[in-house]
Amino acid sequence: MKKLTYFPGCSAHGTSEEFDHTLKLVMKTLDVEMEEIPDWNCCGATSAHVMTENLAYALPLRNLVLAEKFTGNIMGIACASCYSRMKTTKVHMDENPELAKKINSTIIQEGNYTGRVEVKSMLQYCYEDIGLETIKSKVTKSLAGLKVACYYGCLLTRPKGITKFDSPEYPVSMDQIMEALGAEAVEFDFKTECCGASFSISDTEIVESLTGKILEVAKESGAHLIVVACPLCQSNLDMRQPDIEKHQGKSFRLPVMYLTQLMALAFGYPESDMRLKKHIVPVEEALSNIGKIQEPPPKVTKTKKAVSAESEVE
Amino acid sequence: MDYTKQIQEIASKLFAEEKIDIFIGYRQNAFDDNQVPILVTVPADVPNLIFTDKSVLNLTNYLKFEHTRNKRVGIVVKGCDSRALNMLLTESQVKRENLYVIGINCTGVLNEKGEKAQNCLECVMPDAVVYDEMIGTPSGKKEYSVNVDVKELAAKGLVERGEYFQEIFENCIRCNACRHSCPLCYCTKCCIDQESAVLYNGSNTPSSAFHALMTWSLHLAGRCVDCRNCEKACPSHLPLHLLHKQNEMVIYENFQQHLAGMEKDDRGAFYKYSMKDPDDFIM
Amino acid sequence: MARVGVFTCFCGANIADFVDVPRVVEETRKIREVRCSIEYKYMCSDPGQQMIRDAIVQQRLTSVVVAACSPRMHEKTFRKALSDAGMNPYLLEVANIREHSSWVHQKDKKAATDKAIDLIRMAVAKSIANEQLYEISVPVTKRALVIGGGIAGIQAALDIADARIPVTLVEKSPSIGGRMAQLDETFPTLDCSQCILTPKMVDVASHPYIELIPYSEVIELDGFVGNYKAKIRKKASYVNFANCTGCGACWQKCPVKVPNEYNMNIDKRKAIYTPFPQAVPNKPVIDAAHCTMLLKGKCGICAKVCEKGAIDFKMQDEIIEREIGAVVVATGYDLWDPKPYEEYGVGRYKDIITSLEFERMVSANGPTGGVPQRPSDGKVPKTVVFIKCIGSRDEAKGIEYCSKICCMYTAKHAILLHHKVHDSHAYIFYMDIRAAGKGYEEFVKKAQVDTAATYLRGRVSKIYKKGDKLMVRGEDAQIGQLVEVEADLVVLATAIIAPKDNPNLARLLGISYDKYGYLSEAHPKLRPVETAKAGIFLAGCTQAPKDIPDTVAQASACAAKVCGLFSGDTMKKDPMVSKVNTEFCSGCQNCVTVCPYGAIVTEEIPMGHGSKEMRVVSKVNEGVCQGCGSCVAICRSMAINLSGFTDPQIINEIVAI
Amino acid sequence: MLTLGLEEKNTFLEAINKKSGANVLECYQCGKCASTCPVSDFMEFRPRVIMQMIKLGMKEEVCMTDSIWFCLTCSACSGRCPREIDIPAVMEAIRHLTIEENYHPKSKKVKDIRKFHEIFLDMIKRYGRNYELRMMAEFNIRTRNLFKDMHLAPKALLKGKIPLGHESTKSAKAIRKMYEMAEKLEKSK
Amino acid sequence: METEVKETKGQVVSAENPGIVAPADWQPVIMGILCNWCSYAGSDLTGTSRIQYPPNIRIIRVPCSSRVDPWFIIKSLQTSADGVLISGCHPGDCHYISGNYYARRRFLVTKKLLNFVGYHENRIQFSWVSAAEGPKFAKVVAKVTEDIKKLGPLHKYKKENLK
Repeated sequence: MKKLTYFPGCSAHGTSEEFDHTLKLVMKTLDVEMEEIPDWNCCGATSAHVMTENLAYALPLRNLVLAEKFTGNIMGIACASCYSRMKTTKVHMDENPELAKKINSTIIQEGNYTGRVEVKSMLQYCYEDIGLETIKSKVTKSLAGLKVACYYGCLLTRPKGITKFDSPEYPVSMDQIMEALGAEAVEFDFKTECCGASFSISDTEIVESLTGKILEVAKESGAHLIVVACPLCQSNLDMRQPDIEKHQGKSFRLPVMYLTQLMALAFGYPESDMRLKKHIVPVEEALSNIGKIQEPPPKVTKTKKAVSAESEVE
Repeated sequence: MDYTKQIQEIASKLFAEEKIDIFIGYRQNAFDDNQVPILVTVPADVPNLIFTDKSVLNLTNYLKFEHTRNKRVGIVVKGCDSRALNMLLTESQVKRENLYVIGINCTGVLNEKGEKAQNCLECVMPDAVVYDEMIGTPSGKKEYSVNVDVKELAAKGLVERGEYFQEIFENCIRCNACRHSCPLCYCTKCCIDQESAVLYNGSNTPSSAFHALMTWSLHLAGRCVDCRNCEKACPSHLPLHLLHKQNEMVIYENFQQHLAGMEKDDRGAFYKYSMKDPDDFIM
Repeated sequence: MARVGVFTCFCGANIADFVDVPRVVEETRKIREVRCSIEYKYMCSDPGQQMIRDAIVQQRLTSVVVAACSPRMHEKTFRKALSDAGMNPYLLEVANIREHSSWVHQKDKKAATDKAIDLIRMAVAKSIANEQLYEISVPVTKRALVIGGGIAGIQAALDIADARIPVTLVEKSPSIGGRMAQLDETFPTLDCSQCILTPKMVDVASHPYIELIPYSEVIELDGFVGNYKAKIRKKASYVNFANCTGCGACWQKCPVKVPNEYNMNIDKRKAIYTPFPQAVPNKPVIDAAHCTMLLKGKCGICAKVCEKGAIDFKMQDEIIEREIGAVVVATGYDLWDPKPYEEYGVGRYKDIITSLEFERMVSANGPTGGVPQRPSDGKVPKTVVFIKCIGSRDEAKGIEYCSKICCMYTAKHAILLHHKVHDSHAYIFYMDIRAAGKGYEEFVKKAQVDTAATYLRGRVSKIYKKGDKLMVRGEDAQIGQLVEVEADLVVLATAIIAPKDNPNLARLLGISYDKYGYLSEAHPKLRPVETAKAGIFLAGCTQAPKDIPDTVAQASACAAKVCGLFSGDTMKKDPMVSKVNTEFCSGCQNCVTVCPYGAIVTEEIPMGHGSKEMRVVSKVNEGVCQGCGSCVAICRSMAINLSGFTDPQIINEIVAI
Repeated sequence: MLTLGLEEKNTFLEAINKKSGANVLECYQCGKCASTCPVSDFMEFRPRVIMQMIKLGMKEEVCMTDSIWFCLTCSACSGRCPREIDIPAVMEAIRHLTIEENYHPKSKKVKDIRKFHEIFLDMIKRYGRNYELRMMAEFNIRTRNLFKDMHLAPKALLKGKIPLGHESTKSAKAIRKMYEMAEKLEKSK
Repeated sequence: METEVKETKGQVVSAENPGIVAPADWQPVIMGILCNWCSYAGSDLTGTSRIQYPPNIRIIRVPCSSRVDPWFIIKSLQTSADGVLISGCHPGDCHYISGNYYARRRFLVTKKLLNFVGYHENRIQFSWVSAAEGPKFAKVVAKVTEDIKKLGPLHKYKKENLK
């Protein structure tokens, strides 16, 4: 049994409760014991670092210090935004011990920061620490027939120097997990385009424009639904979809599901555990594709040279 | 630290297997408490070998003399000695295949007062870096620290420092014992004995001592391994390590933390360069 | 006892106005070793030189000091005067009392005079330690080795051979021609590459002074300038060229298809092949990595159809040795692989191609018959986006430097596209248009005006697919707006990079290369053709990205250098080189480490007179030594000294005042 | 018209470089950031232009523009920048400078964005965590835009997307102390 | 740690030997060792451009700054020189590819060592002067001369028995 120190983030206890819930189910199946940091605080998300420097480090650092009190060596973070803040803080603190000391002084009553605990997003944890083989082995209900567009958003793989995970432009980790579950991950160009998360309340116009473009390309790619691993992406793409359809005069009807929801589904949990009712865009129609194996389209070759490099004999 | 028994065993075995012609080790001095080097050529002399924390001298010095040239030699080296041996190997002065090296993972030797010697307190590499056989448990590389005497002296004023060294150069009798005792001073003819140097240098004067010691320490800069054979040999008891440690400090701090003899094929700080070397002292 | 003559020049008024020359003469006459001290208005003039010559003879001088202008100015003149008088020219010393005294201390005549006297004192002291030196002559093997058979190697080989100097031209691939043979038309004149290149290729093959060794590599180079020994490995071609007539029956019948490198893998060739129809030599070779006969022992159809019995499956690699005097390296360039541009979907979208792929497509002898096609569906593209600086000027993904030719060939591609597909439109994303060269700016204008290519200033940030189109997104900084182009085809102007093998080759030749892998020239401005190692020269892109005219110019420059080197039976060289006193050398080999030219080697000498024991000492190769003195300063036992600047000479100077 | 050459030293450039750790001088105006930036279309000055303005020392214009407040810190630009300039850090440095030196862009949008961030931080100060419904309500009240997104609220509530209750960390005290200390650090600079 | 250079009226006090004073019009001797390809050419350019500089420097030509043995510095200071200036090509411009990089290392260690045993830092100075930097050469010489004038005469370890 692996141990994982868990940081849910504000959304997991709010808007993305279904993410939190399914994540716990999935981790149970995967034999991971999640220990939630009991007294965690908000990471400050974008606001803190937009406005001030020290607070932007102090808020995540408190959580990092708290996480060191657990035995687990990895801190798994559900929310991409929290992950980004936490990881950035960790990298900067580890690079600059003097700064770490300075920031640590603001939360000294919680203890001293040592840098022992690794910070990972749940996607990264599933991909690197659990592995595709294990995930594959737990699948009881294949998602074959389902076409998904994997949307990573900006913060899971960027900036490259901080996350050191997957490609910042065309990541494939989530696609591979989806394929391990039996689903087909479509080629999708807007995997890491920003959805405008931090403006979701303050400037809806921008968010609608950005999100609209993502939905448009996802629809074009032929996916039945979009998979995400970030609560902010989910709420932006899902909750605002009807508005965008109205304002832009288009119809998408693209449900947006969490990675863990689909994992739970493939691991055999009943649909009722998915909390599907929480979705603004209904998911049932998309999920009905599971099991309907269509005639496979002519296999699109990934690279041109891959074919031609092989010699052939007439 | 007493490895007398192990060393005697290894030496007897080497002689028995005819792997060596000479074994260089330490023996007890008949007159006082100190140890002196011994070149064992017959197995019968093996019981004279000894190794304790009074085994101070750097034996690699004896590799540069005719006695050992082109012979198969067994030798005992401590951490610092092994770094000197590394330098000699790099500079093609000895052939590795001619040597059987017993590396000591040293815990420090004692000075005349019976305390741990200063260079051992500041030692960066107590473990032998070259060896065929190892005695003792390795304790790993230590943190580099600036020599306390150098630090103390550097904190003094220029004039005071000048006067301090003036005394040193006045007390030097130009006997060249330092040079002879240094394992890395193996030149066929030393530069300060060369015609053009002698011509303008005179003999036993502070200025000639200044010239000789400056040149000598610069020739050892980036190569000196701080074994302090020179200091032990000096009849005037001059603190010669000051010059070497000063150079070592400058080199360590400015040239990628370079320390002499740590790796094979490292010829010393003056025989390589980096684009990032300090340039701010140059106009 | 040394007998020194001092000759002080007035240099008209240049020295005399600010230095009290009579006092200088008077003072210098008092120096112990000085036999005569003479002044004259212009020492460098013929009467002046005559005074020196006379004094040498009359006073039986052992060395001469001329106090005049900088030695960089007239040292050679006065050396000649010495040798005319029968004296070794290297017994001369020049005291620079003009540039270093009279011209820079014009307000204080006394100080300037004092300084002049001191400078002469130093020169006198130095001259006493001067030794007789003799020009070094190094024998020369008059044969050049040219590595690489692209346009640079071809040009260099032809120019050298035309001077009746034998050349060995080594080419890695089965045919010479290189990158230029892959091009369709060349900027800025749009003449057909094949038309101007193939005659030269044929010339190489038929030239009596050129030995062409194709399908081979240099594997060893020993020796020094004028006296190199090269080992060349001739790869097994499995075709006996002597018997082969080049009829082509073998490759027509060969059943194995392999991606065609010449056509950038767009189509296929056979396992036995000639790279292209105009290849020189026009003989096929068997690709051992793909031939089923060689791999599995089955097939052998080519051998069956060959009437001449030229196919030999048992052929082995052959080692050829040549003695040569000079080397011209012309290994050309590689193209940068644009894979890191993930935001463009490189590797995922078939309709993104590189510029050389495009070049092959528009080539009349190319795989698509000269009309560009979309690799995805074979349709002729109407809207083509060209993106410049792919990998170039991009520290993050590629390399820092500018590849120099992309601006021009992209303009050419826009023009060629317009020629081949009349109703097409080219959009070119660029950062800067670099068109410095004869007729280049006019050529770009042609692309902009005649073919109406749209130039957009900005780097493309993303390419994504929409239907069967590629959406190319960028900013046109000139209007300050974001633009998206719906493209049928995207062509990436990929950077030029140094051949992958260059570092290996450099190590093998003993020359240096830069951080990108380009071979380093001896001086970036004044010696762009030579390497730091005497007798090895660079031509073309192996030194830095270049276009064809520059490459050809550099190749011809190489040829001139080689011909200069071979102009006599021996080479003359300045005697200011290092010398080892083996008596003192302790063999630590530190000098070998610091020598930038690899001029110092080791040798074994007896331990003593008649001794059988040997010891290792250093030895300077006078032909290679350039006289920097690095070795002298690091030699602790002072066993190595630099003629002309020996320790005694410099110490004499120091203690003279 | 912009007249150059009046100032001897570009102190603005120096300040931004120091604050951000990036070197704005490295920018060679390729414009990849401008077309990469997802909010480019909403900006008065795109990142490329901002970089040039910093180089020209146009402090007033840069500090007063809305554009710097639209940056989402999504790092897409820096990921694609051929010279690897940390553009988000530059944007952040400018924002911190405007706050420190009391620049107040006039547009309502920026005021909203800044208000949002202030409310957000205030929320954390009070509860240690973010409470979304309250956050939205407070934002709408403080920006006097009572009915924004109101049509979403019932749906979201009904679907259980936004819970009514809220939780806070037990050690809100510790958080408040952290705020004070951080503020002190900020001032001590 | 350097001792303060003493300001005195009408006299120059030696920085190393405060007991030794010289008259105010005392002129130091500076030994200049210049590499042939950059600094010597640069000093020639100073001449051809008629840029004036103090006459205290005596110039020795060597092929490359890497030819400079620390011995030359020591010897200069032991004989008549009150200070030494060594000048070579800028890093990367060395006519002999890498000579000045090796030299740079030796210079730093030599300078620090001499300072350690009691020479003022400013007695041993280095510069990179290219063949085009005539004005720079004049500036460098002026600065070195001024520095050394402040330090006063050098009497340490001078040759007792020669000249």
